[in-house]
Amino acid sequence: MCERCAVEKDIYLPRLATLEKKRLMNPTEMYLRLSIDDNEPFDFIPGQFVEVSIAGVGEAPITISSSPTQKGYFELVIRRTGNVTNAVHRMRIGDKIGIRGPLGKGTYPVEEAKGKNVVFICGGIGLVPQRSFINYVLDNRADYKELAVLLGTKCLSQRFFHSELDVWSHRNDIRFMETIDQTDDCWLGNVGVVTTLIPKIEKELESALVFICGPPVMYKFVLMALQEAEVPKERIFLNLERKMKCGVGKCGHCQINNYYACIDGPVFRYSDLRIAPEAI
Amino acid sequence: MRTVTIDKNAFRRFVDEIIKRQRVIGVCAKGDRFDFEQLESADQLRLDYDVTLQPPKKYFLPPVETLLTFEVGDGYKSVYDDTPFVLLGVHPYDMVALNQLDTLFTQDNYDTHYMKRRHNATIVACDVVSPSKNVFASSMGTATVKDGFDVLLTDIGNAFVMESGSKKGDRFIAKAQGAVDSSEKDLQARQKIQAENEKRLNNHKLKCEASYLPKLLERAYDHPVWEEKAKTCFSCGSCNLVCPTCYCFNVQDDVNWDFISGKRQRAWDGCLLDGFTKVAGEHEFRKKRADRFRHRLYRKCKYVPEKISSQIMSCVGCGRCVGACLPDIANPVKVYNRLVDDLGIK
Amino acid sequence: MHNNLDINVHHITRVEGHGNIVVNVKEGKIEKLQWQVPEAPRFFEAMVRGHSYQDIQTIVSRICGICSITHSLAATKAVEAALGIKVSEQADKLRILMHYSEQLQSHTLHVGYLAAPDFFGTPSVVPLVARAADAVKTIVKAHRIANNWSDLIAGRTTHPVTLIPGGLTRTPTEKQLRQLQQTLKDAVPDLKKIAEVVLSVAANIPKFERPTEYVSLKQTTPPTYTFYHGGVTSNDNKGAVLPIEKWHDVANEYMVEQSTAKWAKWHRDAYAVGALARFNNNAELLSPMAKDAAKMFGLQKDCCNPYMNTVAQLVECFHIVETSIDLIDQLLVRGLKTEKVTSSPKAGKGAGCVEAPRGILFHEYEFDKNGKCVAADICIPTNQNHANIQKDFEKLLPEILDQSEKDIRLKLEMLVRAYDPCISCSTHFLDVQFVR
Amino acid sequence: MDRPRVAIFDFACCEGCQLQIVNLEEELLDLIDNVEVVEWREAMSEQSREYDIAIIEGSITRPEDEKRLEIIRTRAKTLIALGACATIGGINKLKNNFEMSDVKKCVYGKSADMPHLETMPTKAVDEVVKVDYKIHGCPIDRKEFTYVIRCLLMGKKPEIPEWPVCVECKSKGNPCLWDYGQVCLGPIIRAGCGARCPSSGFRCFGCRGYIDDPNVNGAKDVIERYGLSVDALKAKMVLFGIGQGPTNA
Ligand SMILES: Cc1cc2nc3c(=O)[nH]c(=O)nc-3n(C[C@H](O)[C@H](O)[C@H](O)COP(=O)(O)OP(=O)(O)OC[C@H]3O[C@@H](n4cnc5c(N)ncnc54)[C@H](O)[C@@H]3O)c2cc1C
Ligand code: SF4
Ligand code: SF4
Ligand code: SF4
Repeated sequence: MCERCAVEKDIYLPRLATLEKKRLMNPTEMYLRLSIDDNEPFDFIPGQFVEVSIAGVGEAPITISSSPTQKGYFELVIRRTGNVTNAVHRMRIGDKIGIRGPLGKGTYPVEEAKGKNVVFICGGIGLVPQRSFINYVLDNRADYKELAVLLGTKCLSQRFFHSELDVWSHRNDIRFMETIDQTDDCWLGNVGVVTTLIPKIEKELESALVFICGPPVMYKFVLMALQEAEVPKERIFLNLERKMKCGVGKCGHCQINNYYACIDGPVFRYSDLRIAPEAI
Repeated sequence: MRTVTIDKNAFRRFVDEIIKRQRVIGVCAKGDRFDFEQLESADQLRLDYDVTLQPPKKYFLPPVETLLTFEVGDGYKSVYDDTPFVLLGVHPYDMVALNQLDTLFTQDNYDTHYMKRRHNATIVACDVVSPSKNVFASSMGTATVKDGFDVLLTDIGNAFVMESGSKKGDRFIAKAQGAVDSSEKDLQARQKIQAENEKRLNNHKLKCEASYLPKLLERAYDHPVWEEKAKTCFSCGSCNLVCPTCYCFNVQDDVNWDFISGKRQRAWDGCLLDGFTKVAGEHEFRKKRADRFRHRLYRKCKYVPEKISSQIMSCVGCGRCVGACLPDIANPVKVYNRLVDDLGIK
Repeated sequence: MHNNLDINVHHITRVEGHGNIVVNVKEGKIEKLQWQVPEAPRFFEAMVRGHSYQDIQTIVSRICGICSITHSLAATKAVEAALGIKVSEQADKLRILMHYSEQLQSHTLHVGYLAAPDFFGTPSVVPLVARAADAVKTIVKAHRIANNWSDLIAGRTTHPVTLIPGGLTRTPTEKQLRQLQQTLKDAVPDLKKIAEVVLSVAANIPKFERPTEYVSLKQTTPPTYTFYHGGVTSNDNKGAVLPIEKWHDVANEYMVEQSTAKWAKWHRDAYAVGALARFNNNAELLSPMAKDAAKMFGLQKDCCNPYMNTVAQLVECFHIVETSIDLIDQLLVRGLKTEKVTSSPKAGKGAGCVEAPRGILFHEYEFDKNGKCVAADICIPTNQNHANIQKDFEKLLPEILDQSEKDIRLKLEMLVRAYDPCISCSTHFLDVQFVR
Repeated sequence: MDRPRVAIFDFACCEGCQLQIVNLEEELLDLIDNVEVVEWREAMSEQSREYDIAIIEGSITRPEDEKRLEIIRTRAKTLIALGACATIGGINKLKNNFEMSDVKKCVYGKSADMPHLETMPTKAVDEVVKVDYKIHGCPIDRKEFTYVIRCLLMGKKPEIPEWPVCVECKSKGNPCLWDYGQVCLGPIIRAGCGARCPSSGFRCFGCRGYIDDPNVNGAKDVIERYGLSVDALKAKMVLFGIGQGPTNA
């Protein structure tokens, strides 16, 4: 047998994690807190994801939502959309869940952003992956300059992380702004799509690194608005979601032109995507 | 590493000897075509074949393969296929394809499932005797092969020249009764055959150097040829499935009737198939046939070669997709030549 | 003796297709006693019109899932007769081998899964698993062997895909045939075991007799216990054999007042087809093991107990296996060749006939010069048995009227099931009334 | 796990699909361990009105069948259409090429007008009631059947191929039958059968129905290239496909 085969781990083999906490945050999103069973390291950089594996059902790529500054466990937020995600929602505290990862080499530029303004633009569940870096910045607040978070939600019933958002909106070291797409009687805040908030953060946008994550339709409009605000492509980062079957750069499903979302991403620098028309 | 000559009868006896000890897969006739099959006797072996129906990749990335088994709540176990085997009669272009897959399955993340099979194989490549109807390996620079194989056979008339390409190949050759070190004359005969093959495996002629294709494609993204060709594309994936360098796969779980144990399998997939990029919420990133059609031809001659920094394209010119495509649109040469005609070489 | 009895078995179970039994006894007098078939008619003879001679067997195979190979063979033979297409000896032998596989499939299914529960007094084969696990396992094994055998020669277990006018699309390899032969040899002890189990409950087979005309194929050159070649005969026909083109003279379809389905008659007012008919007409040609099996059960020529049809099927299983082992030898000795099959359209009319597991089956087609079907006529075994079932009922019921309602019901149902009716394939029906 | 109650019903069909369930052999016992079969006329005498899953075999060809099916639908939580007759109307739909009066006269002659011979143009099950899952094929594939049942028991949506038969045919290494002069429907028919027919040297005649988005342009082009008439292809497509979109294209 070949030496390398003897030492290399099976990249398709999940390790086990225990479900420690779960909470339904709105009708479709479930918050989960997990800890890895084995003693091998589980170190990750914001933006990395794991393949959540339910035996007999399959796997789904899910970005780690907690910050690496929180040790001993990690958090996921999972929207119920199909087989795997439904099965995760049915899991009970103490159950074992398969985890592969952390995966993804295209992470948030934690180091590069140091000393700069950082702006997060999130659409709906797009908050979940960005939250890892947002909390990382908050935990290392002195390393970064201005911090702004824009969040657009489709309707009030889909809003989540209420208390966390509440804290953010009361802290003065973070500029947090929120809008709801459709009017709702008991909503007193902004109404409209998330792009309407962009002109309001002109100051923060200056020399900032901007991070975008949301549903496929959102990217085009946010990028247009950023272009208007003259943010150069080198400073824009997109968190892209694609179908994935392996998460390790083999199965081909997540390919965006020449890139693999799983290994080259899921976080991409916009200027690198020039030759990837399929990205947006 | 040695190069020997063995006469054809001795070679047949040699193959029969190996069959007694090991699993030997070789090229056999299948109706009026050829394919790799497990040999029961050396008489079945047809090294004069034109092209096999399926590329040899299936012995390393099988059409369906169990990756792991599981017991609910009790974790997962890797499943490996550990039987050594000899793969006899791989044509140079297919060998080049395997070399590329080797890189792809070890790059970034090391795929132990593919690689264990790879290491269990002794690959005996062989120079082409009868070019197939659609082969264009000469255009792609894959009509002959210099490395990757354990042994390379060349039919020089009444004998084979056998060159070892690895330690495994050395051991293989050492067992061949009646093999003698090749004479200068034999080597020259071989040289002549290979030189001829480099020109003659060219039933579709590419109008530019193969290494120029990535550059050409850089300018061709919005060319009308994609829409034009894809109009009649069935999205049947045949072009993907017969290709020696296509390696995309799907993964699926199934449980046993105890609903506790089960397995996770991967199966060949194709980027031409509808739904290949479909995610929850019915969003599909390459929904249009033309987008998928273009993607394959970009993968072959831009994305993959760039990914593995290869001067050789990922279309190795076997011509299988040409014959497999019912509406006759899959021929890479026809598409690339059309682009050369329209866009010129810059 | 029942003075009043009302039995209404709506959609009799454990048969293929739908059939009803209606019994109405008032003050000791049988007012109504009917065997009805309310199956939804499917109009195959109309549907095939306009289709190419090459597609006929694909369509009519769907007449019946249990005897799909038989229907395909009968249709293909008819098409070949109509278009004057010749079949090679190898293809002919392979087809017979294919046909045997379905006979074994169907017989083991009927004996093991559908009829056995009656002998053991259970409502289905499921509880039998607990009662006679070993026997059920053996049946399952034999059934699987038959299915794999069909897969190999016919391309599928049900609805064959290797049959085309002129031959077969594919020839199995010698290795595959040799393996099949070994499997069949190994299956013999299993068959014996099944026979012993059935023998152990044979006392539950009702003793009932009614002199009956039995119609089946008969092959004289060479003399063969045939399922595939030959002409039509009956025990009333004094050994004469009718060519199959004359099948309309045999299956005289007629109507009677109380009737629910089209009936058929030849020399008498009803006749029976099936394993017992074949046995009664050809028993001396059975293979040695089959003869032994018949002896085990005391089954002899001229048996006219319809319940014994199940036993005759069991006997045939031995014949099928033994004969197939031999047939494979014949194929292997000749050496298997890949045959290229071609055929071209032409106008013509032709009939094809084979024995379905449940009796003789006739197909007839007419084609125009483009090979498009213009007319079809199909006569299936179950239809030929309907009248005979009714006649059996009429003799049986008075004989058992003193038994409990449960027993009467069971005996009537068992009788229907003994004919192994495949009602879904029934192509013609008449006057069905629902008694609710 | 609670064993769901399953009832199997048949309408106009050859019952070959039910036979495939019997043909599961030993696996049938696994099935029965996990579900409670409360009604299955072909194999057992028990009958029931209470069930969670109804499996429907056969197509709908009489008004009274429509009523019976509607009642079954109201009783069942999940309804599965089993086999081509149920999923796409199957071979029975060939009847729809003709006037019903003509069909009856052709088969029954003088007796054609008898009331019990009433027949209507064939419908697939989903043309009458809502169908939750379809198990395709004529007959169904046993492996796929058990896979779907296991998925249902796990509360998982089965992954039924969206791709055409050619994928499986090519995976098996078959030479394409078009090269041998056969009109094979593989490129437009849903996979899942393991390309059984082409693997036996017989063209795919489409028993699993069309894929979601078959390319009619491609089909036309291929016909021309192979020197065939559109009628020739239509005749083949019509075997199992009548009433589906591309047939009339
Ligand atoms: C890098 C990355 C990070 C993600 N992070 C999150 C997250 O934090 N929270 C969250 O709720 N969702 C996240 N998603 C989306 C999530 O992976 C899908 O919703 C999920 O895979 C759906 O799987 P399913 O089995 O429930 O659905 P099904 O529709 O039953 O899935 C079928 C198959 O399609 C694939 N698939 C379907 N939709 C997607 C999709 N949108 N992305 C990738 N593969 C898909 C799955 O791999 C699955 O095997 C992320 C996706 C990616 C690519
Ligand atoms: S083989 Fe031809 S028709 Fe099929 S997907 Fe490829 S390009 Fe399209
Ligand atoms: S793209 Fe076609 S010609 Fe090129 S390697 Fe693949 S199958 Fe062969
Ligand atoms: S034989 Fe049929 S299914 Fe197979 S590749 Fe050809 S067209 Fe497709």
